[in-house]
Amino acid sequence: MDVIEEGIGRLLTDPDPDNAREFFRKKSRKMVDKVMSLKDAIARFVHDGDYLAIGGFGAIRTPIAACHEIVRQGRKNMGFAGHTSTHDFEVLSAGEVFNRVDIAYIIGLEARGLSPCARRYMESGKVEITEWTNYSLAARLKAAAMGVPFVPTRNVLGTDTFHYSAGKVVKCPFTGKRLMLQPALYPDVSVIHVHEADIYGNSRIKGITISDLDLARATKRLIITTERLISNDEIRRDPSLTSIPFYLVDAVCEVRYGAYPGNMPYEYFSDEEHLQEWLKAERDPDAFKEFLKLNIYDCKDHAEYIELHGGIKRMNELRAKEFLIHKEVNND
Amino acid sequence: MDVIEEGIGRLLTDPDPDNAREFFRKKSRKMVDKVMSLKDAIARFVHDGDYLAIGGFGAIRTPIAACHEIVRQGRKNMGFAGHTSTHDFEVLSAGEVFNRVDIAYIIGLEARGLSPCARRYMESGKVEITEWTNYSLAARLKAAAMGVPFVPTRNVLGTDTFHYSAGKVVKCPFTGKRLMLQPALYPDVSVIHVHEADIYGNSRIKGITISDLDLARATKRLIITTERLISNDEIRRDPSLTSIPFYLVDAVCEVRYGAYPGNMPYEYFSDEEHLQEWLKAERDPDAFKEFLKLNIYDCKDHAEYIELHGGIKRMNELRAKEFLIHKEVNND
Amino acid sequence: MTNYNVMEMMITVAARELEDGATVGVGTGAPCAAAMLAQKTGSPNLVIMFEAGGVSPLLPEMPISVGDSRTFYKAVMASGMCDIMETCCRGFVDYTFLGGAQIDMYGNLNSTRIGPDHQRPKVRFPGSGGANDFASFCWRMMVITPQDKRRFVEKVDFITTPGWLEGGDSRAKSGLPLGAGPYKIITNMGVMDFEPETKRMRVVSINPGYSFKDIQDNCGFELLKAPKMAETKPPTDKELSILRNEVDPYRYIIGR
Amino acid sequence: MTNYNVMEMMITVAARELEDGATVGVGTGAPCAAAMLAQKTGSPNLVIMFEAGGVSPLLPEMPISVGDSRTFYKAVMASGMCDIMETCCRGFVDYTFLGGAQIDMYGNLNSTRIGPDHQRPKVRFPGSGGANDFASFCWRMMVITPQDKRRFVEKVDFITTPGWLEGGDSRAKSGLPLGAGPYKIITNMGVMDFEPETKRMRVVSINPGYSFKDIQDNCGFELLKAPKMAETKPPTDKELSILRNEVDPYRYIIGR
Repeated sequence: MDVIEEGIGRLLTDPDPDNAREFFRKKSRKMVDKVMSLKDAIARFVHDGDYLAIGGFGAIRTPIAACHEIVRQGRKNMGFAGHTSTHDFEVLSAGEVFNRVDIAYIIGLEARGLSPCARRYMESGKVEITEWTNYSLAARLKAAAMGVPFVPTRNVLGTDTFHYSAGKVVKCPFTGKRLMLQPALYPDVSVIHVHEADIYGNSRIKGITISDLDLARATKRLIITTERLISNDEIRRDPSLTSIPFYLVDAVCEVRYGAYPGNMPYEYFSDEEHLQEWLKAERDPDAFKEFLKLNIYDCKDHAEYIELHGGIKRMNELRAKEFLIHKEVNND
Repeated sequence: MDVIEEGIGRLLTDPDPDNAREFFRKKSRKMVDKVMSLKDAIARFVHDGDYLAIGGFGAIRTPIAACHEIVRQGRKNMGFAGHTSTHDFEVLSAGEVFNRVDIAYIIGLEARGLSPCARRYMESGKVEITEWTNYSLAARLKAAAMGVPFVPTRNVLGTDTFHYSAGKVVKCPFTGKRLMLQPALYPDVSVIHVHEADIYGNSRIKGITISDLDLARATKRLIITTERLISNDEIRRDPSLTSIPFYLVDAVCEVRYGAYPGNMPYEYFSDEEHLQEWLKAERDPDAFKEFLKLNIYDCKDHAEYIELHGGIKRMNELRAKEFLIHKEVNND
Repeated sequence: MTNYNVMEMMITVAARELEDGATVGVGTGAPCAAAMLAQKTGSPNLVIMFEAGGVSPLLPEMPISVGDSRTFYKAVMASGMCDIMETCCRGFVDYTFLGGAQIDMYGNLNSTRIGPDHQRPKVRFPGSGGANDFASFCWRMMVITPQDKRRFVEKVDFITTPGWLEGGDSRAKSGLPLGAGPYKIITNMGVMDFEPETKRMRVVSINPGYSFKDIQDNCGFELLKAPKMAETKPPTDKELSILRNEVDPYRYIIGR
Repeated sequence: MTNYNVMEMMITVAARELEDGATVGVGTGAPCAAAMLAQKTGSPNLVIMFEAGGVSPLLPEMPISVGDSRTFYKAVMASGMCDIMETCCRGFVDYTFLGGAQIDMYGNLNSTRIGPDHQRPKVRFPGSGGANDFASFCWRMMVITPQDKRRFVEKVDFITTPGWLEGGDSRAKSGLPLGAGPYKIITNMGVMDFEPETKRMRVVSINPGYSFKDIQDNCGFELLKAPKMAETKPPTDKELSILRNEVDPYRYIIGR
C-alpha cells in the first residue's frame, strides 16, 4: 500500500490486531460477579504507564469519580486519549497523570472556558502530543473494535492536524481518491459510566452513546462505573437495551452520582457553579493545591466529595434541573 | 495503494463516495408525512434495473410484503444484495426480478432446506454473480454508511470466495499485514421492516438489528414497512429507541404482519407449515406457477395473502408461538 | 443600529442563511442561537444535529455542551458521534458553523496553538474537536467571529480545520470530499464569501455603519470585493423579538 | 453402540470440546445442540453467540434460524451482525462449528458450487453465509459431518471457507488472523485433527465399532494417523439423558 504522505506524530499505541487478539484470547469470558469498590478496580486495572481512555463527552456521562480515584492513587506516566476530554482532562491534568496524549479536544470546557491548570500542563513541554480530531479518535476506536489495523476516512486531509498526526494518506484502489487512514487505537484500560449494569458487566446507556460502544470493544481492560446495579433477570428481560456485554468488562463499580459534577442524562444536570469553582481555583497554582487536597486527596471516595458539595440536597436540585422541573432552578 | 491481488467478480455498484454525496445532497431532509400504500411506495421508488437490498435476516423481520409487491408489479433486471437472503430470495427468484446478485447466502432457507425455484434460477446462467460473505456484505454496507469507498477486513483472504469477489488485497501500511478491502455498497433502494415508525420515518427496531442500521444509512432510497405507526410524540419521548432517523426514509408503509410468513420478533413466529408449502410447490414448475398466481399475482395486497393463510386466527397462533404461550402450539 | 447589538446582528444574518429543510451541524453559543432563530422564523423544518449524537431536539434552552441533555431533549434520535459524523461524510448535512483563534484568506482555521514549537506551544488551544470533521464533510461551512486583525491573519500558525487550503483547486486535490468548503464568514462588520476561482475571501455585504475600509482595516490580509456588495439587512423587529424572547430569554449569548 | 445413534454420538463428542468459560459461534442444528449439551453438562459458563446478533440466550428450544427469536430469548444482548463478527475478529470467540458439501485434507470447505463454471454451476449451494467469517476469525473451527467419500475430497470444487488453505504456513501468509484455523472434524466414524506442521488431516480418535480403515475407505484423500489414536468415548447415560430430555426433546436433530 503506497503511502503518499504521513504525519510526523508518534503513534502512542500498537495498532496490530493480532497482538490485540492474543490479549483478548486470554481474557476471561466467564459470566462471574465482577462487583468491587472503585478503589480496588483502579488499583487492580489501572497501572502506571498504561494508555487510558475515558468514556462520555468531557462533562457528560463521564466517570469523574474514577478520574478522582486515579489522581488520588497517584498514577503517573500514562498515555491518554483526549477525545472531547473536558472536565476529565482537567482532573487528570491536575494529577499530572499522563505524559503523552492523543489530542482531539483538550483543555477547554466548551462554553465554560479553558482550564488554566490543563493549559499550564500542556504548555509545560512535559507532555508528548499527537494531533487528531474527534471523529478521527472515534474512527480509531472503531477500527480497533472491528479488529482491523485502520479504517479510512475523508477528514483531516490537507491540514496541519494531519501533519502532526500519526495517520497516513493513501490512494483508494477502487476510486483513486486520497484517503486518511486512521490507525486502530486499543487503549490498555478504559472507564465508562453507565446508567445500569448487572454484576457481570452487562450495561445499559440511555441517551447519546458518543463513542462508548466502540471504546468498550476497543479497550483491553474495561471498568464500568454505574449509577445503579440491576439484576441479570432485568438485563435478560430486554436484551435490546444492552449495549456493552459482560465479556468486555473487568470490573463493575456502583458509584451513584459517578459523573458529578458533570451531567448524567436522565439523572442529574451538571453543577455549573462547582465547575466554575474548579476554573477559578486553578488560576492560582498554590490555591489550587489546597483545592485539590480538599476535593480529591482528602476525600476517601466520591461519596465524600458529593457530601462536600451539598450532598443529596444538591443532587436533588441537579435532578430537578435535568428534568426541567422548577424553572427557577434552571435560572442560575 | 498497491493491490497485491484482486477478485475477478464484477463490482455491481459504484463505490465512489462523492457520487453518493451528490445524490444525498439532493435528497430532501424535510420532516414531512411520508405515509403511503406499499403499492405506491414500490411503484415510486423501486425501478427496473435498480440495485435492491432487503433488510432483516431472510425470514426474520424481513419485509416479505414488499417482496411480494415487487414481484406483483413485475420488476425486472434488478441487482440484488444476497445477504442471508432466504425466503425473500425465494420470492424474488420466483418473479425473476434480478439478473445480477452479490452473494453471501442465497437459495437456502437455513435448517428448512433449499429452494428449488431459487436454485433453478441461479443454475440457469441468467444471473450474473459476485461472491462475498455475510460479514463482507455487512462491512460493505458499513463502508457506505461511513461515507468511504471501502473498509478493510481480515476474512475472505486465501479462498475462492475472494477470487470470485470484487474485493482487493493490499498490505497494511501500519502493520505490513495483508487485508481484504470491502468496497462500499450503496444500494439504489432498500426496504426494511420495523416494529414502529412515525409518519416521518423515525423507526424503532426491537431485538437484533442484523445489518439494518448500516443498510438504512447506505441506501439511496429507503422504504420502511412497519407493524404499526406511532406518534412523533412517542418517538420523541425516548429518542434512545430510534435507530433509523426520518431523513434516511422516503416512504413509510403500515403493513401489519409485513414479515409473514417469516418471524417478527416480539410479534409473531414464522409460519413453518406455510414455508414448507412454498418449498413443496416449487418442486414442480407448473404447479408453482399456480401457487404464485394464488399467493401473489391474484392477491391485491398482503392483507389478502394473510387471509388466504388463516387470517387473524392464524396470526394469533403464531403470536402465541412467538411468546411461548400454549406449549402445544409450539409442538408442530 | 440603535435597537440591536453586534451579536444579535450576527446571529440574525447567520439564521437567514439556513433555508427551510436544510440540515446543520452546530456547536454551542451563537451557531445554536442562529439555528434556533431560523427554526422559529422561516425554516421550521431546519434539522439541527449535534456531534455527540443529538438529532433534531426540541431545545428547551441553550445547551452548555454539544453533548448535554438538552441536545437530545425530545429529539427524534439520540445517537452517537460516529453516526453523526458519518452522516455528514455521506453528504447529508448542508451547513456547519465553526470558529477559531485565527482564520486566513482561504477560510482555514486555527484552534490548536500559537507559536512555532508544537510540543511546547506558546499558547495551547483545545485542538480540532469536531471542527475539522464538520468542515471536511458538511457542504457549507460558516464562521461567526469578530472582525479583528489578530484573528484574520495572513497565515494561521496551524491549520486545524480546512478551509480552501491554499486556494484554487488545492482542496479538491487534497482528497477532502468534493464540492464542500467554506461558504460565509459573518462578522460584526460584514459578510464575506469566497471568490469561486481563487477561493480568496471577499466582502459580499457590509453591515450598516461600516465601510469596506473598516473591514479591510480590521483584517490582516487583502480582501477582495464581490462584484456587487450589498448592505447587510439589520434584524427586523420580529427577528429581534423572537431572538430575545424565545431563543435566548436569559441573554446568555446575546448579552445584556 | 446399541443405546445411542450416530447423531447423538457426534453431538456428545462436539459438546465435550467446549470447555467452561469458552465462547462459541454456532449455527442451527447439531452445533447448537452440542453447545446446549455442553452448557447442561460440564460448561455452564459457555457463551453462545449467533451471527445475526443474539448473545448468550436462555434457549427455550432449538432455533430454526441463526436469527430467529429464540436466538435472543432472554439473551444478555440482542446486537447485530457486525458486532458479532467483529467480536470474533477481535479474538473473543474460541470456537465455531461449520459444515459444507465438501471438505479437503486441510479442512477447506465448499458450500458454494459443484462444477467448473462459476456463472453456470452444475449445482449451486447457498454460498458462504457467515461460514467464511467465522472460520477466518474464531480461534478453533470444528466440523460435524458424515464420513463420506463424496464429502471428503482430494480437492474441493470451490474453497468457500478457509481451512489451513494449502497447508504448512500458507494460512498465516494469506493474511488471515494468526493462530486461528481448523481444529477438529467430528464424523460418525471418528475424530480428526490436523498435524501441526503440514496441517494435514489426521485421525486422533476412532468411534466404537469402526477402524482406521473404515474412515480411510470413506475419505477421498490419504489420512494421517495421530501418534496416539484413542477410541472415542461413547455418550454416557447422563449425557444421553440430558440430550434427549432437555436439549432436543422433540428429537428435531437427534432423530427418532
